[in-house]
Amino acid sequence: MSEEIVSELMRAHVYRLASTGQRVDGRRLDEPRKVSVARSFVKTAEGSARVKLGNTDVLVGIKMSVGEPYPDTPNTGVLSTSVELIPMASPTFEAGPPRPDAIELARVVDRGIRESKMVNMERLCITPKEKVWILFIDIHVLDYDGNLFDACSYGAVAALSSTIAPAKGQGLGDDFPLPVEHWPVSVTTAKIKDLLLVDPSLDEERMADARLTVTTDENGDIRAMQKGLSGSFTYEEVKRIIETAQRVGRDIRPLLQSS
Amino acid sequence: MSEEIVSELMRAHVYRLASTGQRVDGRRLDEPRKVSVARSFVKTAEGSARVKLGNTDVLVGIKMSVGEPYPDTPNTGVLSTSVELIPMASPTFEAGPPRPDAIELARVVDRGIRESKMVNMERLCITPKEKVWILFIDIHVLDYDGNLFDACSYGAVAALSSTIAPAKGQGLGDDFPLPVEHWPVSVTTAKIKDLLLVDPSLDEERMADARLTVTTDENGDIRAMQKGLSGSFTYEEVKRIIETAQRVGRDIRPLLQSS
Amino acid sequence: MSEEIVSELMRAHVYRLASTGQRVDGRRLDEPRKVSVARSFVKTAEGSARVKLGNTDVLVGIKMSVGEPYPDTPNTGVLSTSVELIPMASPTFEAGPPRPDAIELARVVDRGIRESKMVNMERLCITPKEKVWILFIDIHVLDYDGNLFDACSYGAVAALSSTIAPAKGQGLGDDFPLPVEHWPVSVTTAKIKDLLLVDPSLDEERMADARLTVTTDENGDIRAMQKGLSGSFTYEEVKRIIETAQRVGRDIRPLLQSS
Amino acid sequence: MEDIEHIEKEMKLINSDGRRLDGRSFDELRPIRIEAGVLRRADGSAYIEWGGNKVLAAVYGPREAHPRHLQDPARALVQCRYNMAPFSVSDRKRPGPDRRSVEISKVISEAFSSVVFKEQFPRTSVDIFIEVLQADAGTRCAGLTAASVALADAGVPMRDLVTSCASGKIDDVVCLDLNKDEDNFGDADCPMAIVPRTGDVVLLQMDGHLTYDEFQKAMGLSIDATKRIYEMQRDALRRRYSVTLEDILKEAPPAAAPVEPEPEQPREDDFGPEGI
Amino acid sequence: MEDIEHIEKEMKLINSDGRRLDGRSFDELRPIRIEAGVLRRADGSAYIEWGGNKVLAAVYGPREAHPRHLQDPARALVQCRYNMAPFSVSDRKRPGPDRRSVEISKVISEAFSSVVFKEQFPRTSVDIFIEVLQADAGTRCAGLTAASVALADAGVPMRDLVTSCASGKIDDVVCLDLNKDEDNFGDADCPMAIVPRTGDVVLLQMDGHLTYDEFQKAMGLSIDATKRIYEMQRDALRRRYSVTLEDILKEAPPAAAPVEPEPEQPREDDFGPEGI
Amino acid sequence: MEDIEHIEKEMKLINSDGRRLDGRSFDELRPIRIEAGVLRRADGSAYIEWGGNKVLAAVYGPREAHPRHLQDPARALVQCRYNMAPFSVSDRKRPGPDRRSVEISKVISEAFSSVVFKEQFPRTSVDIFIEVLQADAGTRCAGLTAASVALADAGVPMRDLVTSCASGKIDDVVCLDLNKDEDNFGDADCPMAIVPRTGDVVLLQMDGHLTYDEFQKAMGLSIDATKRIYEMQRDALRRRYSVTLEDILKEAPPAAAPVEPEPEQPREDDFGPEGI
Repeated sequence: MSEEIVSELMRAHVYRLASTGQRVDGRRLDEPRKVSVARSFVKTAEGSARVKLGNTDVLVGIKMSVGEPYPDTPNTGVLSTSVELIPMASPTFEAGPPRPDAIELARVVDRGIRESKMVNMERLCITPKEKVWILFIDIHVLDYDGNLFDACSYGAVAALSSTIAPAKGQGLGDDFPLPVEHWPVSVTTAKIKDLLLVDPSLDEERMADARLTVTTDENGDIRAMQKGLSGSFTYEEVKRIIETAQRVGRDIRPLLQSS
Repeated sequence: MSEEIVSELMRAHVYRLASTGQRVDGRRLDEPRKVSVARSFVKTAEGSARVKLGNTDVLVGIKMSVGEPYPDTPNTGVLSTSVELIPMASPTFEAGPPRPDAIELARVVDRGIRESKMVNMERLCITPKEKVWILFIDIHVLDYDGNLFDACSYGAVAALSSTIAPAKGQGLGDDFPLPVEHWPVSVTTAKIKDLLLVDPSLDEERMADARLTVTTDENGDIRAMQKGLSGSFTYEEVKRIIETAQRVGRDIRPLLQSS
Repeated sequence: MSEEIVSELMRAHVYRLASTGQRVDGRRLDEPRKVSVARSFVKTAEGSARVKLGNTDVLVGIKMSVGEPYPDTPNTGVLSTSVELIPMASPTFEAGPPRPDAIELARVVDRGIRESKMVNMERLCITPKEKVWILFIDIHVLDYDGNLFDACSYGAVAALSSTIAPAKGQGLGDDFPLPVEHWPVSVTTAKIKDLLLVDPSLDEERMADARLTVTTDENGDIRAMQKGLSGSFTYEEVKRIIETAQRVGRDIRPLLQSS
Repeated sequence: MEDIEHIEKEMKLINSDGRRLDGRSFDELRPIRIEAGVLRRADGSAYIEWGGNKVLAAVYGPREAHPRHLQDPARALVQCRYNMAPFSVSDRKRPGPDRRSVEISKVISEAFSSVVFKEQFPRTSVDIFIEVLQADAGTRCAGLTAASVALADAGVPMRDLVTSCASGKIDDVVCLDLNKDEDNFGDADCPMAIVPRTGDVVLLQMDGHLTYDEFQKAMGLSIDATKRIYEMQRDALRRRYSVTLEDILKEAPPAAAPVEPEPEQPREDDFGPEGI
Repeated sequence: MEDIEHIEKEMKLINSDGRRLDGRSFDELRPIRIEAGVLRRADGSAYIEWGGNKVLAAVYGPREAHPRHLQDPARALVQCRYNMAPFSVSDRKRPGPDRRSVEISKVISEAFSSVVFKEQFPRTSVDIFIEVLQADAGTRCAGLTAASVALADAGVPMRDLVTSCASGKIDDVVCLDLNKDEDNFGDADCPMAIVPRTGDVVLLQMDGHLTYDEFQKAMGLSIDATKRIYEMQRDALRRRYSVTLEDILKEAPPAAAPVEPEPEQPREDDFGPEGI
Repeated sequence: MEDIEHIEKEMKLINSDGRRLDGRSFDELRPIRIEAGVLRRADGSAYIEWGGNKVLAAVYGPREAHPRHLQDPARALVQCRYNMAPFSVSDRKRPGPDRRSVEISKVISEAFSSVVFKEQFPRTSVDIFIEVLQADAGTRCAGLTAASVALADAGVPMRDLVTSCASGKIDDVVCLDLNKDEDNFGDADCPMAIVPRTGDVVLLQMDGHLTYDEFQKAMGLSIDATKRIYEMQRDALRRRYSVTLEDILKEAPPAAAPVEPEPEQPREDDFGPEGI
């Protein structure tokens, strides 16, 4: 628990450094950490990707099965996103049902994918009102060093883009790659006092006042946003954060697309 | 918690007053509080009623859907009653799965309705053994100032009597009002030492030794009873309580029937 | 809780006695307690048995119903084993969902029956891929005086061997006894320092370093094993324990078979 | 299942000669057999067979209440857990408490709360466990009656035993102690529990349809029956404790001196095919 | 259900004259009615009707936080529980929190955390309960707006009220305050909450598809609307407290002096068929 | 699914030349690769690929045990949580522990309890986490073997590493280290874990059908294999710690001096498409 108390001294140090445009790990304020993507890590999954964002490490597996559509969307496949914050990844994570943190995380990742229409879910309808593909995105956080929103989102996007639907095993014709049509990229910014830091590390995240995640697509359009933590943003800050998210998103997108 | 400790002084005061036939709020010992009923408060429900019994305030919504009957009652609709003691209503209520108090409450309200045959459940059979109407009585306690047994029961009766079955939306002919045939009224009496107080307020309830709920129908016949708390009644007391419940029930019934 | 702390003195006493080949209750080291079996104790069950192993007392009921087979075993009935360590049986048992102890116990009993092919589960297939008999083994521990592994296993075997499948009530021809083909017997040995004690009593179990359960069939073949507790065995000890389990199993088997 | 409709319509629960389907008259109890002291680990226990019901009751305590924040600094908690074994009913019951069990546990806890001398044991709990092994209607009455004997067997100081019985209405006749068919197809059921020495009603529930007059008839039958059942409870304790308890039960148990079983009394270690 | 496909394709949400299906223009709020102090047990409460939404909010605290290990020795916890009644939506919602409710509870808790003077009440919790009784899109904004009034009614010291509103996009037009059909068949929804006096954004979520330009239009509409809603919040408090609070709200509430309702103020004990 | 019946009947798991379907002989292990120190937050970690299994193990502690009432004043608790990722098996596994995982967690906890010097760390817990990322039979052996390396990587003082392997019977032949098809269609499986230096058996389970003679053959194969796996465990630690640990592992680790990783040792921050 004491690990969770970041001393005011540390906070002052990070802030003083940041006011001169620097960060503890040498990045600029608007610079994300290095992103590494390894696809098809798990053979038992229909698609998978392991993503490192700095030292944050997540593994995402996609499973597909055939089931019923929701009554109000009879012509579209079903998407289900879960995040498990397994206790392996951090001394502060505990086993048990997902806590509000994990639920928010899963729902924000899910919205980025769903609202950007990344996967054409209508093409995952098999028989309207009766049979559709169900897509499970399971996100396993292995090592937590800050900014799970982006790491999990990158993992999900990369895993989906490597997914082959197992149609043959279901007697539904040939296996086919998921119909991916858009490329959402999530970029999270933390606010410490009056400074904005892109892709906060664990230490930065712990001392942040507020957080804003912005997911943009390949046109720079906004597909999802989520503000978090108990601080606030000015409207001007919100606009600056969106502009940064558009720019950083453009840099990261190719890393998720390349196979 | 200290709120829950009613001082012996208060108990002595209430008892002394009651031994002269009076109560703190000016009622006679066998006099219930004022009952107010507002029907059709909630448009998203098939029926609803908001009932105030003194300052106790409950909202009851009825939802109907089509489902399978229980195998041992293939010709009757299904009735399901839940009570949520939401933490809004009292500092002593907590979020979470229903505790024994809420379960007992829901089951006693349910028995009053079920055993009085208030709603003719056989007329809610659509196709024997296959399709029947399922009636959900959801009781939301908004403000708790004593005697939930009666407040919840009045709310359920009033809500049911305002319910229109959404048959048309299910392709089952015209919408129709629920077939209401009887009018159960629950009357709860608390015992403090050797005195019997009808419709106990919160303070009276807290210092009560025993409680007896008696539900009678429009003929004065008994349809359900439930004794509670760790004290006891003499048989003579039980009989007096039933007689009072019959009389008070006659007074309250019209309030629940009027629409 | 203090009840759970067995004094080192007691441990020293039991060990000293055992090094001369004796036990507190007069048994030899390789001698199980008396086994009593009462069949068909519960009329509401398809089969049942109450077994006492010394003062350990368990009641096992078998219920059968018709359901779907697992997709990967379309031609075999389904077996489901649960153990409830009800708080009646010991001051250390608590109400609530099964704890790891109860889960391990149920799984080890289940493996002994399943792996020995005691019941021919293929003969419990009604229509391949569609309808099979489901066999519920519910083990109720009534009085806990040590070695539940063997007591529960004996109860399950005896109850199964008295079970009559209620085919007639399901319109599936005449009732029939379960097709029992093998007779697994579980024998558990506890290790205290370097000594091995068969069928440990509660006091012996509390001070044991390690535990090994070996289930053998009527040919002396091994059908299931489970090592427990935080101590270890040498390979030589494992072999001695198996040989004892074969011998003791031969003595106990007739008690489970007789009806 | 095919014939339920038929049964519902045709079921005659009382013959032309006034006998019930199991041959009993309207005021006749099913056979009852009570045995005290049947478990070794529990501080007190009892087994009851009541018609087709087989119920086991056990008592632990007074013992330190857990978790601590539940402790009452002024008195003992009296807590009952009523539970049905999965195999005790015709359709297997999933393990764990359902809503019905939670309610029954609550009303039985309250019934015993009024007779246990709780003030003698602050911060403790008296835990009562009732396990229904085979059910045939009236399990709460059978369980309560057995638990009462188990409390005495555990030496928990009480004002008196509690005795329980139900009456109901079938084919418009008020009858004592309904069995399962009578409960399923009858018109009303009214379980109660009483402190026999004082007549105090400590449990009372009712569902169905009774006129006030019928209710009084039902209570009359039940009160009468509890006298007979009370004797059976005392007999069970007498058989277990030979002399001692009999003497004690003639008087009210002295509040400060819990009943102690004779330590030399051997417990039964075996049982016949019907016994427990 | 038969016609959903049809609806999805054909649904025109904006008429040729630029009016929405319920007759509103693109920058028009649904009717809003707020009432403060509607519950007796809660320390503060408010009821809001906002279009077809009916939402009740209550506040308890600052009170000792439970369980103890959650207490923060330096400040109060601000905890919100957003809940939908089972009958508040067209298909009955099972009781208990679903994942959506958990997320909404979290973001509302965070929104209020930035305005409550938490440091004045270490080891306590301020508990906010929002109950959606009837839902018609925008329940989180309605709940937040009502909870803000309930906090003031409870006398919890705050920097300012929080005011919430959403804008979205339907038929490619950026519109204020979507109703249920517009939310279901529209293209984007963007709920926000703001501290009106400072313009600080304390809640911001968005899903759908907005260009950066459209986002700024939506925020413009919402910010404008919060000014009107803020007045309604203040009116509700004025109606409840006549003079006192009105004076106070002209200034920032002094940090150390929680707003106290006038003790003589009678509460409404009754209501009409529409009211609460 | 159509052909399962067929498979069950026809599946030949051993060829006429004595080779298994994946080409191995009866006493041959699948390929094993172990890497130590692969996670940053955990105090110790290891990754293992064993045939088609991919398993990650992490260790935290000794750290203060939570909740407090579980603390043992005389020694550390050794607690393992074995978990399968939802995507690690062909049919998606629902998140959260099933009964199988609970049992495996228990027997692995017990296996490590006998080698960790628990008395040195009263009131603490040593928490071992095993995550199966891709499963192909033998996951508990792989997990235990990796966890052993993670414990050493965390510097937890132990009598020795624990090494695990299974043998079984397929087509009536006793074979080492069954893969998934062999496990599904074989006749017996017998996982064990051993302390290589002393030969102490700390985990032993078996299901299926083995004569006593076959059991001894299986144990012989497993014991022999653990010697080879033990070397791979030591190699993984040697690669991570160059010299230090190698020297230490030649001797028993001195009880009071936990193994410390060299602080300057950089951790891998990247990986190839196959690695972790």
